[in-house]
Amino acid sequence: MIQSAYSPQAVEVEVAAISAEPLDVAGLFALAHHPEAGAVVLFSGEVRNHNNGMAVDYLEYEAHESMAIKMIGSIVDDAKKKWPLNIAVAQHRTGKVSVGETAVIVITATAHRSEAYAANEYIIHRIKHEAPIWKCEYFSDGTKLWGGNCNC
Amino acid sequence: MIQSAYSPQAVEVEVAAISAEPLDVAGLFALAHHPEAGAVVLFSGEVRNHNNGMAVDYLEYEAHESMAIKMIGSIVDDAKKKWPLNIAVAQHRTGKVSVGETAVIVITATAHRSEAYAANEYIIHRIKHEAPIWKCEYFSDGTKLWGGNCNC
Amino acid sequence: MKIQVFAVLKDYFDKEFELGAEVGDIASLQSELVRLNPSAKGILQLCRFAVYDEFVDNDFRIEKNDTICIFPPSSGG
Amino acid sequence: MKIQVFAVLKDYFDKEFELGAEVGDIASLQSELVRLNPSAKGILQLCRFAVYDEFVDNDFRIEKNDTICIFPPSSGG
Repeated sequence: MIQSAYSPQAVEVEVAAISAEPLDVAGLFALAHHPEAGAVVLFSGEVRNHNNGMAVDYLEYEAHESMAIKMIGSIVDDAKKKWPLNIAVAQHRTGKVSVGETAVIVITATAHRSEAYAANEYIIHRIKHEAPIWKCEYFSDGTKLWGGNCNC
Repeated sequence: MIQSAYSPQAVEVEVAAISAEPLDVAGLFALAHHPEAGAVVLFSGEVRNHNNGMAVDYLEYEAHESMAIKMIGSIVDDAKKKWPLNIAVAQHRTGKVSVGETAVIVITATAHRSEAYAANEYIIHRIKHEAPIWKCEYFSDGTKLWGGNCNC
Repeated sequence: MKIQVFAVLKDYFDKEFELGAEVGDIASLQSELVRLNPSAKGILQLCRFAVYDEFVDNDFRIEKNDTICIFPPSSGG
Repeated sequence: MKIQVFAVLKDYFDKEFELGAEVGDIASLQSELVRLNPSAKGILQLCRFAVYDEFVDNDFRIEKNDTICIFPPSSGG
């Protein structure tokens, strides 16, 4: 699961960037440790029960999978060039996701916490704005809505 | 475990601010969900294997427990006043903590992720600088060192 | 050529279809799709196009056997 | 009065001890502790003092039965 990588202090944690199964947040967190990283930041983007005043039943995420995997990988690589990260992983769910479930997770680990926070926020911001992944909200009144702005 | 609190959208998650047992990161994360919170940020401060070029065997944390609990509670409350957090919890370990183990954890959940990151960083910064908790580093060469600067 | 559309575009076109008309580049493809379904004009102006997993510009030359993916603005998370 | 010291101060004093000398405020307590162990002077200048779980200033009046906690600069995490 862990291989050596281009940076002496970085490890490559092999995580599929897209998953049709529920994301294993605790399992991913367990992978994201490094003896030189004193700070681990984990972001979990979760499905809310309301959006714009409408009650949400569930979401469905659709991705262009091969491009989404490539783009998330390259966003994570860009973050590793900007900050001295020991570990950086990101995973986005596809398919039906219920209220309270995790739709996307980003974990960054590094020696100093300010860099772990900054890199984490950078990765999720770019994934949300650039990766070919779309959400469709299914509301309690039976209507649905594709896309729209980010929920968080 | 969950009680209503002063803010309509906040829930009070009852977590001991100081724990002599290993922190249950996955268990705390499982508590920190809220149907209105689309963004959950978790910070884990972990013991590194080196500090200032010295190989670290383990740390020991000592706290003035009653004051540390009061101060962490008041720091978390201050964060809830500054940001519209649905959930904010913090827990600090005491006693012997091995390399790679979590010494301190902060979880914030809110509707918008920028506020979850900012509140999380605010809470850990103040805990590290204000709470009466001290670390003693035990190095592989048999020496020890109290205090010093933050490790992350 | 084959067309694949995603997300809200599936409310306007089949998810995947063969385009019979000869279109030379992305700009002409866009015009042809608006001709097929005029109500898609607004959303099509916001879309990105990709061929072989790479984004392409409006002047990208389409080959006969290419598959063109059309992406509405994304907003994952 | 009872004194409790924390962290690195335990290298200079017992973790907990009774102070026989009469000291009226925190400033005099600090002087008395330096007199007992001159090598602690540097660290004592950086310390915070607390009574009944509240931080107190140098001019805080100490009562006979108070317990005074002495905190070196903290750096948890």
